[in-house]
Amino acid sequence: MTSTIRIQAEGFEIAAEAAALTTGRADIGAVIAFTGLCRDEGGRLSALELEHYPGMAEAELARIAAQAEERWPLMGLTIIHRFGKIAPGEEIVLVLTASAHRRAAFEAAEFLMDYLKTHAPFWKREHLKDGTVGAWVEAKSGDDLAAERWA
Amino acid sequence: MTSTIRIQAEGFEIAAEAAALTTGRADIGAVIAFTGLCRDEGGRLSALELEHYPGMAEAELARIAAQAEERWPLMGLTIIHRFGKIAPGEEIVLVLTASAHRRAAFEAAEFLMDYLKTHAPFWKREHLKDGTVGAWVEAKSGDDLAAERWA
Amino acid sequence: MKLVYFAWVRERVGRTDEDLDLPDGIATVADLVRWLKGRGEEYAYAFENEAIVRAAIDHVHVKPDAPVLGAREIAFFPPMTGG
Amino acid sequence: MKLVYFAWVRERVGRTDEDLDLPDGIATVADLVRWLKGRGEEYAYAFENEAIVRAAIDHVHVKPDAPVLGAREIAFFPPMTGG
Repeated sequence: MTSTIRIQAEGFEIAAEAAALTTGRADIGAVIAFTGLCRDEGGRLSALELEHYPGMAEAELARIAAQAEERWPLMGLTIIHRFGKIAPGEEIVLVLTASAHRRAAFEAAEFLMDYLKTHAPFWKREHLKDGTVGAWVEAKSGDDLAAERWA
Repeated sequence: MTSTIRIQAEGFEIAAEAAALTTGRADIGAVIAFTGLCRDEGGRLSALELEHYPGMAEAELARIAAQAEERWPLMGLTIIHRFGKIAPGEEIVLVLTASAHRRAAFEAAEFLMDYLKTHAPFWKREHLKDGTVGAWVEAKSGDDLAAERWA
Repeated sequence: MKLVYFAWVRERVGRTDEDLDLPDGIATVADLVRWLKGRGEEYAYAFENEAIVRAAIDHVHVKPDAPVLGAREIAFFPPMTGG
Repeated sequence: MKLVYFAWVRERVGRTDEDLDLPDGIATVADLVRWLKGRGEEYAYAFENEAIVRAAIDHVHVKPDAPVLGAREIAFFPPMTGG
């Protein structure tokens, strides 16, 4: 299985990442690309700043990816998570899953996102349009419930 | 809502289609891109040939898209379905959904694919590696069950 | 009335479409199928398993009990396998 | 032992990391938190709601009853908000 995990400040190219999973093979029937974007929250935000725990972030994403591979017949999996300051409209995270059939690809992508939200050591803080640094984003109980669906 | 439906013989560019949904706005938090690809079924196939019902195919995709828009708070939706001869490894269908949050985007994309598989007037037939024309692909009862989940 | 056929229904009937004047007494899609099956072996073959052939009237999926009155185009085809 | 802090736990403690020699009697993460809270106001503030602060030992999430023996690096941080 092609498995790619990257934590980086730079952006990413969905098309290139998808091509890296599928090029040269003819057994993949379904590819899901999930892109998480920075919202401006009704014009309030100038940026989100993402702090992460280097070393653990890579290890935790690898653990989450291994769980997905064990659970679904995947033929490829990519997780790219950015850190640093990210402007509204820019990408924060990319999750790609490839499988012979769509159900496995959909479920694995949802699982990866639910686990990533609740288990990957990243923290967001708001930067406001008025130039001040805002609050740390609070974890949502809905995300915990979403992750518990897979337990 | 940005809604695009196309039925075409040519391929498509996922990145360009995704950019068309998201560029210039900062209220979208999640984009799902589902790509359905032609498999060679263990090396057996040289191509899949897709026949469709012109006129009805467009109308049916528009009806399915309208149902998704009614059901989920979408900010963008794209369906591109190809027809004609498609080689293993090539794309057959693209479904894009954009929303503020990931759950709506995931559910709408799954709904669209489940309905498309069972309601859109397209039919696949196999072309075999030995040069002969193979069988029409049979509908899967699993696809009907998947579509019934949303009823 | 225009009839159109797709995929293996088209192959069995041996044509993509045809214009037909329906006789009196054909009220529903099921009536139409029954009448078509009497028109020749190719139709009998195409509709041998009536339960599996799907129909659409003017681009909208319909059930066998749908009335054909006012229809411009009726299509017959196997279960869809798109996506 | 190396301790590292992230997000608002880091801000409240006032440092990103520190090397500490733990006294005897600290067996678990919960023991460590209790001891840290006695070291100064900044720790008391960071851990004022103990139930909300998460911990990891050597890059693996752990519960408060996890033993600290043999740990090289223990991290404290708020609930994650990535993705």
